Amino acid sequence: MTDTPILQYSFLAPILIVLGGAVIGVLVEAFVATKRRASIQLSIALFTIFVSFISLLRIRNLTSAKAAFNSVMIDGPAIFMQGTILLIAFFAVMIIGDVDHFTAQASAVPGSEEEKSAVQTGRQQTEVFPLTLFAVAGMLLFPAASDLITLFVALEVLSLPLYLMAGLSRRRRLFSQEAALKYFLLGAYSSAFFLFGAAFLYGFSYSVTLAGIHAAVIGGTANNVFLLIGLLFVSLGLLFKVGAVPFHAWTPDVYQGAPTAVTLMIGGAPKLAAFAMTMRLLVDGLLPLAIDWQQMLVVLSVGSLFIGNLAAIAQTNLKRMLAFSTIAQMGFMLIGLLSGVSNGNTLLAANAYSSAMFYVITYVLTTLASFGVILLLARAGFESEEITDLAGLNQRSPLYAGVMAVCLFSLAGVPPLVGFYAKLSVLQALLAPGQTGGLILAIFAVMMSLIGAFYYLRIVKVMYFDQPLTATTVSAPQDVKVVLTLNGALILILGLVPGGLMTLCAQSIVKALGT
Amino acid sequence: MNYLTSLMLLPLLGAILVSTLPKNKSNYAKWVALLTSISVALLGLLIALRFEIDRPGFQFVENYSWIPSFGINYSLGIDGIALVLILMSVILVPIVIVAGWHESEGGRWGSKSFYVLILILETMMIGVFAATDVFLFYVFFEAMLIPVYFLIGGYGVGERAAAAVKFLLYSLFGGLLMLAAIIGIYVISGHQGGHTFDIEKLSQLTIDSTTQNFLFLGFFIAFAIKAPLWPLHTWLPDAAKSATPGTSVLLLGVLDKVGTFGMIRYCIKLFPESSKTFTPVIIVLALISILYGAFLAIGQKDIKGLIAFTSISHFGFITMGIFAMTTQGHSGATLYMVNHGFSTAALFLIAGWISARRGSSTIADFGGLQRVTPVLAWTFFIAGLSSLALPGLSSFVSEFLVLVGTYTRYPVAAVIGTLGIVLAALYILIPVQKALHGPITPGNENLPDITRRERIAIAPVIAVIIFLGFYPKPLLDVINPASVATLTAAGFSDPVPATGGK
Amino acid sequence: MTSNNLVYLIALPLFSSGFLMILGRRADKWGHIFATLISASAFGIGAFEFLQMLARPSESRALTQKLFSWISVGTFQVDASLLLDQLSISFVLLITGVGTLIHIYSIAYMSHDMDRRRFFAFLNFFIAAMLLLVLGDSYLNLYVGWEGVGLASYLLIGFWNQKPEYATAAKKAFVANRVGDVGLSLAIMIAFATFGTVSFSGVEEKVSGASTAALTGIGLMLLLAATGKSAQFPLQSWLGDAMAGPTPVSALIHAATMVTAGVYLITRSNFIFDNAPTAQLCVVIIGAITLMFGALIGTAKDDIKKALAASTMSQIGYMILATGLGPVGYAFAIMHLLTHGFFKAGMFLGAGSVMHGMDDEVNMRKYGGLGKFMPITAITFGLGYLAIIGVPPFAGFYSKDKIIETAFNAEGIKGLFIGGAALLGALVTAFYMTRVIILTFTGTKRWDEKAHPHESPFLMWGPMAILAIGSVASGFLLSSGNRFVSWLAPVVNSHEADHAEHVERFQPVVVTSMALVAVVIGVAIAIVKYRSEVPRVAPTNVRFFTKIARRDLLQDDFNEAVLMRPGQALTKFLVATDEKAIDGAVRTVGAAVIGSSKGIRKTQTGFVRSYALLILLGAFALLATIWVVTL
Amino acid sequence: MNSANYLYLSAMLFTIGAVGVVIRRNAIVVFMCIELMLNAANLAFVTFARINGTLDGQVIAFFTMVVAACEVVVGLAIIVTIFRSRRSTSVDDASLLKR
Repeated sequence: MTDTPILQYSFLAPILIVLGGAVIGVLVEAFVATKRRASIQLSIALFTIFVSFISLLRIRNLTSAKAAFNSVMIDGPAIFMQGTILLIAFFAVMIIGDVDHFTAQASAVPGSEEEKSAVQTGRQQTEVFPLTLFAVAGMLLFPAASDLITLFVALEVLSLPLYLMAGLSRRRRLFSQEAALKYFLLGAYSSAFFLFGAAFLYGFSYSVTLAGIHAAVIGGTANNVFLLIGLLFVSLGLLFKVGAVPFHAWTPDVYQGAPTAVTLMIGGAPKLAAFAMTMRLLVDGLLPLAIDWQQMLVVLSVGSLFIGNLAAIAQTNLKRMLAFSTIAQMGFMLIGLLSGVSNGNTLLAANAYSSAMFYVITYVLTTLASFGVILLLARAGFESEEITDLAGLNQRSPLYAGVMAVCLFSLAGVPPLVGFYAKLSVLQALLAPGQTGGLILAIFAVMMSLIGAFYYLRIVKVMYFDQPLTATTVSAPQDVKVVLTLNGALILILGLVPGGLMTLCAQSIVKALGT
Repeated sequence: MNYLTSLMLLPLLGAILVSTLPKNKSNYAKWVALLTSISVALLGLLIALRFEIDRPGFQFVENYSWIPSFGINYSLGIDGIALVLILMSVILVPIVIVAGWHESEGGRWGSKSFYVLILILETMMIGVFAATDVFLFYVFFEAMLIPVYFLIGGYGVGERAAAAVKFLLYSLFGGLLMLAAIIGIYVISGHQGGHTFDIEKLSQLTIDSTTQNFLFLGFFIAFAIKAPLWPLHTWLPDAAKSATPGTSVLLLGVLDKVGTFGMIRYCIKLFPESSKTFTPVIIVLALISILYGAFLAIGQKDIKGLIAFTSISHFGFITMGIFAMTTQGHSGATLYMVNHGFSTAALFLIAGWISARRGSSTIADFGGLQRVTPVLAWTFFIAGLSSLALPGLSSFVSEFLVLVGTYTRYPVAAVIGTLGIVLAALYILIPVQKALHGPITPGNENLPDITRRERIAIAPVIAVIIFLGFYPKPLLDVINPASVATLTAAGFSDPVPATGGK
Repeated sequence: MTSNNLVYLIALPLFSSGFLMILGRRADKWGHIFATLISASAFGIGAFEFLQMLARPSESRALTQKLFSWISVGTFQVDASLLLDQLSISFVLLITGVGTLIHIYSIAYMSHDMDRRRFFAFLNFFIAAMLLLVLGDSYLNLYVGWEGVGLASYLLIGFWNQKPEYATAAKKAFVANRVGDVGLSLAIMIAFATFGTVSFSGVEEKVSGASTAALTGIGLMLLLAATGKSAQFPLQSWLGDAMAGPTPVSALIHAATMVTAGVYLITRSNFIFDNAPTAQLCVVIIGAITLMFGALIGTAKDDIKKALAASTMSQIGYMILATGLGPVGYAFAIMHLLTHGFFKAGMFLGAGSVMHGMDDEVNMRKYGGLGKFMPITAITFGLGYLAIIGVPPFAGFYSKDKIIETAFNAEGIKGLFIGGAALLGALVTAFYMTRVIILTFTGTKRWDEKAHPHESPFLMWGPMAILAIGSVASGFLLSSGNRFVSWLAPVVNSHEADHAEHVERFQPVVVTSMALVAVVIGVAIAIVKYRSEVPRVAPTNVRFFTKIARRDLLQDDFNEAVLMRPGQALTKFLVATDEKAIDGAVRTVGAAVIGSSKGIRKTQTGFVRSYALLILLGAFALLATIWVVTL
Repeated sequence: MNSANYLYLSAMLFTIGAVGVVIRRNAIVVFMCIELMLNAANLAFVTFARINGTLDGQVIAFFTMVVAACEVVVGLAIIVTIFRSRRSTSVDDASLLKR
């Protein structure tokens, strides 16, 4: 009754540090002069993430530790995902570091005098950095959450800042606001589903922890309807974040409308977090129901591959196209996830989950670089988003054209780039159990990725073979240049020696599965 | 010493060196690339000299773990078939560089990129033939598309971008099917004693026939697109028309050989049962390719398109020889690959020079060239004769071996295939007549004849064509043991002559 | 026995040819002399070997030389090796002998041509290829020479290829030859599948173990090859057009040597044909058809070279016919081949000499009375004429008479038919050759005022004279005492055949008389017909037969209608198919994908409420799916 | 009273909310419908907690309320901005991004 709560702060440190950094950011926003805010905010954000990463390293060897009254589970996948999220976030913050992408004053009416004067006088608001940190904190908590309530809170902490950020674009503000509205309404809608589903899972198992739910499902005497509704609605909330068909509709609109810097955030780390949590929920919590959710994931992945790839072909807007491509890629990732269901063969399961994890990590890396390049193009005074904006990029900037090409070839799955190994590992996981259904799905996926290759390569064609519309070269701050180059190189190097990352994924999964 | 790795690294180093050269000195890039490729060729010859003909199995074997979690190894090794194809590739590259000395200047980008791409491509061409790990092979198989894509799209003519995309999509289509099949066989290997991609180990697997058929098709379709076999050929004419002559040489001469090479090394070796099952279909497709390619070649108005379609016809012969499953067919097909590489190289390079002089590659724009540019005309003629398999020139030996090898098992197919011989005369002599003979077409009176550089480039090709026509033994001696080994391992033996020959 | 010298026979002219080609214009001044010397030295080697061979007993006269292992794959072993036996040496002497004469003749004939060096390079190349053809010891080696001479023929027919119709003629010759080559390559394939070897000796050794079907197959395919190379029915159509080449070429390649390669092939393959009666019958039929075919065309031609070409076709028909008559026929065929080589080459050179003096005019209707202006040409041509129509004691009499006799004595009804055909052919030959003589050398002059007919220089008439001597004497020399028959006997295995009983339907003397009567009739008809004035322009109101004979008995029309036009239509159709159907299918798939893409895009309406609806419906749909699976 | 009835009520509320989001145009109303769904979930939590006699569900309800409040802050901010730009709160008007 009077036990002092033992929160085990050291385990939670990475999350808490990020939250702390966010709060400091808010304070800076309130008290520091506008001129100096931007650089201070950027430094704080980067520093926070860095420190958080260090603290994460200190606990990297934990295999299965619980903190905060069992509501947070620090285990292999969690630490691995958190680390990856932090790395990605660090990259992302560096890339978006220039506040010119964001509206000076989000509350001002687009086109109003107020807005103009804010821009002219340099009264630039920099709330985007603390918002990012809040979102990152949510993402860090996401893969570690081990009960429903933590999960829900993490989901919201992750989402709410992103909703706001989507509306922060400096240019095309109507689009941006519309994107924010859509993102928010649909996000909240899906959260409601999630919560309702959580209620029914609770109703089924009378436990809020994943372990408790697991136990109840194995017990298997209780109300199956509750369980099914719970399973479905909870997954819905997570898959919405992943962007799987039919919960994908927000993706293209938000990707297009949000400022590219935010699109980069939305398209990157949250996918990692959502994947991690989906896996945790389905595997840790609902593994006994595998047959059911496997079926569900098959439908979702087929739909995602189909809709995502086909819709992407006809797009002229680059960000929209990448949005649909994300949907398709997530369809692929889901294949990895669903392949893990293999009649209790742990080896195959670990193989499959790690393949999915590998897939999503490499995907996020690639997305980061490709949106980074798009972001750079926007600097010339207008928001770059049409495919034709990339025309002749190679002549304007061979480096960024090269990075973009590497990304696109990787997304298309051409060896020796990392995207190829992602597809390879997912497909082999799918075929490993040796079932006919797997074969059919594999062939379908392969055909769909051919369609995918078509639109990725079209961009390569535009970049390399078309005449540039403007002669302006692409300039970027040195740090961004370094980060993007590094990112592109990483895609290539991981393609040549993917073994290390694969092993990391596999180890973290094996630890989690406890074999 | 790791010969094969060195052979692959050398052009890669050259590529890196070229890319670090100053931008405005395109001549440096050319010379560095040329010297690199020549040293690669020399190293290739050294390897050939050290190759032991009578030793069974792969030689110059290298094996390192690459992606341990998948059991993927970086393993190289060559048998006779791979050796001759590698030799052909490394010899063709310097020739292409010399021949296309100014090719790189008409591109979207500078010369540097051109040579970087060519050298990277060379590395991959060597790798694809030298890989003994199916996965490693696949990586090279797909990765080599990228430099070619840029070579076509960046330095080609006409509808180059569209052609490049078409080429890439076709290849990726096949590649993805093959990927599925590779994963399939990998999974099976997992069920039978450990995941592996090693070609030798994979060929030991027992696979039930349905699965084997599916896997076979996965591989075969990819190779049939590469090779290209009717009706999967439509990318080739477009690509060949758009690419620079040098690129076309590497494309048809080397890259497409990966398809037929793959049929021998992978389809037959890994799936002997299915190879047997599908042989009738494949022979029919090969025959259609032979005749169809020939007819289409006759109907072409563009000289490059014509050469492309003749190649389709030739690839029909090669495929037929492979799936005849006789020693003669296999050795003939392998030799054919080499010979076709050289004769097509000659045709493309000379056609390229003529087109560049005239500013058009339409056959009708030429005429009477034998009067204006006699040396070019004669070299083209000799290359053409090689293409129509005139005895005494290299292609004859291989074409005849293919036909003989096919006849002993599938007489009807061989008889139909011989029609290709007649059509070959037509598809070569008709353009020869139109372009080289007859009165001089207005506008062509002052075309310059062959230059010294062009002589240097074409002389070795013509020499090889003639030499191999008279004395193919050095190559056949290298190829034969590998052919026999492939067939024996797959359980085929040559038909015995009706009168019980020795 | 083995020898080390045979290879020089081929190597000398081959290298000379390559040498002259590579040196290019630098060799213009002396190239023709060099080439002629090379050809002469090849003849020297041939003569030397011949003398050596004469000195050896008949069973050990054959020489072999293994050069290197050419193709060796599994059981398919082919050496590059040469065989010089009684049959080959006959050809070697003919090729190098007549060849050298024609080299000499060409020095003068081509003296005004800027590409004379190239011409001689081609001639040397031809000599090399032809020697390889007759010296190769296996079918595959023969094949190399076989196509080599085809190439040489192509190059020489198209020597003046700046004229489109000449280039077309060259192409036509090559393609027709290629059709024949298919036959040869198929024959080799069958041989390998049947015997496991393709060398002459290897096949001969195993021939008894083979099935008749296989042998018939090989035989028919070899016949096809022979029809292509020797311009026999149905592949005869190229020979007339081949006259586009310079006249020495017509003399050497399209009269004396290359076109007789088919006869060589069949004779060389005697062991096959002797065991494949059906194939042998076909040979006879083809020979008979062609000899009539050529003769009939010959009656209607006004172009002197085409008339001679038709005659060549017809004469080779005789030879082919003879080879189809079994062991007895081979020697006669080869004998006729040799004598024909002399007189036909001589006549062609004569025709060339006439053209030389008449500004390259070939239309005999524009000749007339040239005998006075070109006496030597007229005499040498006349001797050749007497030889070809078979007047004793000229060469053709001996050889042709033997063929007619053998034909009549063939078994059964066949003998009467082919004998009759051969006899009729002799009549027609006499007719058209007389016509040529009358139109060209006798009668009144019909040429243009511009023309100044004159005798040719010594370099031209010298070879003609030597050939004329051959036309006079060769027949007697070869046939006296059955000399040539016994010379060839070891090669064609006619020993046992000699002893085999065969019905003598007609006494030789009867046949000879019949033949002579036929010749007299033919000559008489021609004299009667062309005694009077000959119009300068060919009359058009002629009988139907003459019309179609002028059109080469519609051979080209037939080929055009049956092969060329359908072929072109097929090509056109396939090109369209490739574009529309095959590539079209691919593009349709692409278009369908893009089309469906546009459809799917429409679902992205932009209304947030419809997105929400999608989520809601999706949720229920999934629920339903799971429900169904669970239950 | 049978606690199952609370569940039915919860389901009804949730359905009303879910359907309301789809059929209503006013952004505020749409948002209210979402709140309704959240509260339906809350009701379900509390009901289950009641049935089971544990407190977990009720605790969750409090968390949810806090989160919902945060959501209101964010949501209203976005809606108000949109309203200021467009002078309209109809969600159908915001349909520039499509296809």
